[in-house]
Amino acid sequence: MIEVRIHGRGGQGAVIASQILSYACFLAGRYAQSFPTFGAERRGAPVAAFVRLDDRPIDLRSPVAHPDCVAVMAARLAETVAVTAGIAPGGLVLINSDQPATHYDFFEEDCRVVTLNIGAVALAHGLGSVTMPLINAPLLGAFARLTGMVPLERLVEALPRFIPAKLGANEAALREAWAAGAKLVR
Amino acid sequence: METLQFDDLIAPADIREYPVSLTTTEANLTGSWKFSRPRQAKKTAPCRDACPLGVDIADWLHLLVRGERDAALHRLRAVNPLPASTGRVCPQFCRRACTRRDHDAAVRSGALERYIGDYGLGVPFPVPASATGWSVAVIGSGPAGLAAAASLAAAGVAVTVYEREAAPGGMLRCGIPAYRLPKEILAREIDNLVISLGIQLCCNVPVDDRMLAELLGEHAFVLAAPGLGGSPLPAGIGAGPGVYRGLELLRRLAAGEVLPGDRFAVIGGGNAAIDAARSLVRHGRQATIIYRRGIEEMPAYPEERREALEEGVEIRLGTIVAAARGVDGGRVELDLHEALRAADGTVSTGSFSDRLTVDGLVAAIGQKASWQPESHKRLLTAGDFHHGPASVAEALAGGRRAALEMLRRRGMAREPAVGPAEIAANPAALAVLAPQPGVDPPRVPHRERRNSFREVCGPLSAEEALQEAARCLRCGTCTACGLCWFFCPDQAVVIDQRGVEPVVRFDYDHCKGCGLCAASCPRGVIDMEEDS
Amino acid sequence: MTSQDPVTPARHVREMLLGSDAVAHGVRLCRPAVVSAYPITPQTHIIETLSEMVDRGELPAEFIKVESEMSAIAACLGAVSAGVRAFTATSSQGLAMMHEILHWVAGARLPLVMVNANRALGAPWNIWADQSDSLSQRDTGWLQLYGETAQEALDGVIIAYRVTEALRVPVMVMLDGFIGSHTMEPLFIPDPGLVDDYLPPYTPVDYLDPDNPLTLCAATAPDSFYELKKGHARAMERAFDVLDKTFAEFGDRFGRRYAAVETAGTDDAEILVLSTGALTGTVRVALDRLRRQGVPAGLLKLRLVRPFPRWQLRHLLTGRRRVIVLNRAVSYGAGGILTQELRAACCGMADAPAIHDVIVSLGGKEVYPETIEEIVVRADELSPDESVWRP
Amino acid sequence: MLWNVTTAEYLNSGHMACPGCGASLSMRHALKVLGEETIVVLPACCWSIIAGGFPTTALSVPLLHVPFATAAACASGVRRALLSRGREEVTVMAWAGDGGTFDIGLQALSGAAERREDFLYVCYDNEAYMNTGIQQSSATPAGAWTTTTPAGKEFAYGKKDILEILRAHRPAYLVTATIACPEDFLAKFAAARKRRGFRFIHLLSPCPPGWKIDSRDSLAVTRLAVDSGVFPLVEMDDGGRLRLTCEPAHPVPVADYLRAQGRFRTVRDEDLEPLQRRVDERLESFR
Repeated sequence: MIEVRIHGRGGQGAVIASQILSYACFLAGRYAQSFPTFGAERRGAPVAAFVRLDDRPIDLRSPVAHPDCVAVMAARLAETVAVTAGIAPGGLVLINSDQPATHYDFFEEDCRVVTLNIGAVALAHGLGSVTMPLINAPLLGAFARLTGMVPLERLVEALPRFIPAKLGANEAALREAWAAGAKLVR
Repeated sequence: METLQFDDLIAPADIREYPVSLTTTEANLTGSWKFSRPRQAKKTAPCRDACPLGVDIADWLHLLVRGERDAALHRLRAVNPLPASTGRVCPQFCRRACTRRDHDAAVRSGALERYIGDYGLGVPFPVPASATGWSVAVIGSGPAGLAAAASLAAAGVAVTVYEREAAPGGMLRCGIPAYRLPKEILAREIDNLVISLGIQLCCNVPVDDRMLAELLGEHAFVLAAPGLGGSPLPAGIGAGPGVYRGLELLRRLAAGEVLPGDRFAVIGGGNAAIDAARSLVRHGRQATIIYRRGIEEMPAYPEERREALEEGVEIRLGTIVAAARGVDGGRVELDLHEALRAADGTVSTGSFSDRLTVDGLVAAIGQKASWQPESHKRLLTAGDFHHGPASVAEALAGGRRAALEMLRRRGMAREPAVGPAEIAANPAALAVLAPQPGVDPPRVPHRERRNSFREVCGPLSAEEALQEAARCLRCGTCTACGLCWFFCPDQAVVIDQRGVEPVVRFDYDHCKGCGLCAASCPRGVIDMEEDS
Repeated sequence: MTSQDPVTPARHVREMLLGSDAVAHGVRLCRPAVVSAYPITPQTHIIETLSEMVDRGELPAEFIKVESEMSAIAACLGAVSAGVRAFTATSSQGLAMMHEILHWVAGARLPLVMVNANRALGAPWNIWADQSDSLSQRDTGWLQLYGETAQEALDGVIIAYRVTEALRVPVMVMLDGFIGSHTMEPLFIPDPGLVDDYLPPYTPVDYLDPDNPLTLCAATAPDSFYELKKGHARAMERAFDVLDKTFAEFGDRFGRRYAAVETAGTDDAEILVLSTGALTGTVRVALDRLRRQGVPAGLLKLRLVRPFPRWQLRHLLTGRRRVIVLNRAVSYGAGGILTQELRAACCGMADAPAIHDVIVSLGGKEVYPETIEEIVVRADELSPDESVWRP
Repeated sequence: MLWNVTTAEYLNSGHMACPGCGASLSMRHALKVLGEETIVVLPACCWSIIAGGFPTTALSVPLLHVPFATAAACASGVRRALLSRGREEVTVMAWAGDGGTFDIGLQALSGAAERREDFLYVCYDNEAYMNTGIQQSSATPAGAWTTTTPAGKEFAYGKKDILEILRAHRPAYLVTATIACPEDFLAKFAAARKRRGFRFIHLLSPCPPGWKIDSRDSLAVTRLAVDSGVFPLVEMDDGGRLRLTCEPAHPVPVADYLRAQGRFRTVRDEDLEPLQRRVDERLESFR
């Protein structure tokens, strides 16, 4: 089973991102589950969402305490929220950041940090604004490539159900980030 | 689904395992809750009770509404032989008692009586079935005499009426001005009466004591209904030039006599005073009525009073003529004093208030009998002669009563003329009915009235008459109007209309005795009595 | 010990849905004529999705957007009384507000289905999973079905209509707030034709019809009232049988088999863990790990709480050493509500196991497999006479 | 027949209303106008008892007893069910007392009015909780004795203006009526029957025990309420204004109405003048 945690801010779409990812896994013929940290939604406040992926039906419903991979949708969150808490040894942390990965050497956990300026990818495709780039699609593109959870085409297929607007731009951003992710794979 | 067991009252098939009710509550005999129960009663209408003649007004109006005009006429004339006349001049005690009075307007029984009476001018009275073989002499052809004559003649009695004047009618002819009762109408009505009933009418025949003795010899009974003599003069006023008695004045004016002078004072508050004043106005004179009490206390009919004021008659209230003196030029000088009212309502002469000089002074303050025959067991009396000055209705009633007494004495007992003892009255119940003020007969405008003896009040059209007659509630009689049924919260009222008259039946098994049926019956025919 | 891996029968659509949306699809397939609801977290997705279905014409129902939960259930009361299939959904405070009407609907013996997204009751405010809301309503006369997964929520709605219309006892279908309602997972959406065959159009009996007038729920004297309540109680007893048959028929037609009490790994288990709702999935994981460590533990998953399947439970408990009851609702001063229920069911049982009362979670407090494992492993140290609250 | 009232009865004898009850009489005639294609929804109120104990019923039209606060919501459900069954011609009538309307049922009432639910809501207002033994409701008028206002309801409070509350919802039909003024009553029910949308009829309904009057005077006293202007017969016009449908036929002072009832026994003479002024002003506003 692969367990994923996505950190974001209220309104950024962490929950949608978790749903797209799990749905793409479902389309790929696997068992998946996504759920948010539950609570009242407040714009800007830190939120988290989870995805579980397995080849068998998933019974477990507790919050993801030991993620295999973590996605961080806002660079600042990596400094204020314990994004690596409980991460499996050597687990992947993708941070939407214009800083190099070494910037995050302060993480105490044993993990592999990867940074990518996903916001810039989103803005380059006209998704959102400088104050709130809509980074769901490119984030998932990079994250899926880095984790190998789901093939690119399933992710593209999953997109329209959740992001019906600006589909072309989202798909293009997703593919660009996927390609960028490929370069980051060590 | 299995059925459950309940009372044997309910068919088991109606019982479910869940709360479904299919059985009517009629099985609950809620009638056992009541303390009192309604009953239907036949009662006398208040108008009939108020009518000295006891005319069952609702009865003949109902016939009229049903389109049975002849039946209505005969039903009415069986009690009142002069409806065309009384319809014009009767004070209508009935209207004052009418249940509708405060709701919208009392039923215009007078106008309707006149309507049916006018129709009856050309309809003969039914010929009596058979002659009795005995006879009656009636002295006086006023309303009392004619009522007695009509009742007797209708029963087959041979009647001869003696009238001292040249024409019949008594007070109806000489006491009531033509603008209220045209002479021609009166004449036609009496003609129809005496001719169709075969009454012998002898005019210009005054009856004295000697003749009375003869009449007693010839007839089974004699009825003395000669009316009264002239009005007395008030204290402090002597006879003299320019001083008239009310009736005498009316008679002279009616005969076309032109009285000297412009300004007249009339003492009194009754109809005679009003009649005198209004007749004077019609002769181009100024008339001032001087009355010792307030306007509401005047015995004259309110309508007459109002019309008099409209026509320009002046009324001085609370005033007493303490003295009258003849002065130069045949004029009369009056000392007017304030009337002092005692706590008991009596009036005495107070301080001087004014002096008035008039060309004529009319005393219209009551009449006195001018003949005192010796009593005899077959001599009966009626009318004003019997009871003093009163209304035409009371005179008619007296005449009729005397006739019935004669018939009774000869073994021809007649059913009583009055209805059941209880009087129906529940005007409060009318509140649910929309007011329906009805039609007033046309009236001559007062400017035109002032110079004419033309009849002031016009007739109702046939349509108006039907409409107005339909307003009669028929108090005391169930008409199946349905209000009791409507207002019963327990559906315990059933109106059975199969018989001649509707019968209200009560479902005492369900009637809770609330009394809303009784409270809502405008005819007052439902009473609540203790439930036993 | 995993939950069913549904075999894919023909005429199903495999989908990935939120638990709430699964409920909405279940409702859509049952074709209620009237839906009435008031929004409350975490039930809102259900009525939002139903609103969209109505707007799009996928669900040709009258949707009454009322001003309170009391009116939501009251509108259903009216609709069902007037002879149609109706639906409502709520949660927590909303369910509590409905309390009076829940009694009325049940006492009227109206066939009605509602879904409750289990959530804590205040004060203080808390919007997370907790069964205090529905378990507080267990004496209202409704049949109560609890589900573990989105699939069970969807299937539960369909089964509930069959049961309620057969018994004239209303059915409350529970899914956990957030854990159940907001989790997206794969499931099968049955083909509408298949559901139509299983659940034919509603044929009302004894309803408000001017052609056959009758009065419903009139004031009732003590004797009659007693009889009616006896009838209601009997219907609840019949519910076991009706539910078994309904589950069986559902299994035959749809390929998913359910039971009032479902078990896993119980054959040789000395220790049983009793759980309800979405928590059960996490319990399965914990028990799997324990069994691999040689701990003889098995799962009892309670789907039916009213009527309480006491005879099945007694049978399943026979010969066991201990049973640990995981509660997400407390009766203060008496312990976990399900524990009391189970103790009452076992009363007088000769060889009853020790019954351990554990208050495992309230107001959404997270439960990890490790939590369960620890409770089971340390059960020997626990006194059956005390309620255990996790540290 | 009188006022063209049908002889068909939809209220059975043997119902459990007190003698002279305005609510039972009102129901009888309301149903005569509305006819057999009517479904009645009834929350807790006197009528819960009047309607007869299980398994009997006082109505020969369908009747649903519902909890106190839910008349308007249940009626909404019944109406929607009828819509889906294609029985739009059936009239749904919620029939509630003042407690179920002015107080506990107000929220559901407001909700149904806001949704423009297509049914007729009738409040038979007897101005207190009569079914439970005469306790004050917000419909109880100033000065009235109840068991919970032993000295008379405070003049500072008075009666809640339900008409204004309903008027603010702009219902399809809004009138007052009383069976004591039958022609107006019948006409308004007939009009309400023809309308579509949310309709509200406020009935003043006499309660002989609660008003402390003789049962046979119940309608006469109620007419005094109309004639004194205490209960004006009004109708909302197209512009949303309330207008008199009947001028008081025989105007009387408010004192006449109050003094006819035992429940106003504690009202002092000096209280009458401000009361009269308030009534006059309100009446004038409807002209």
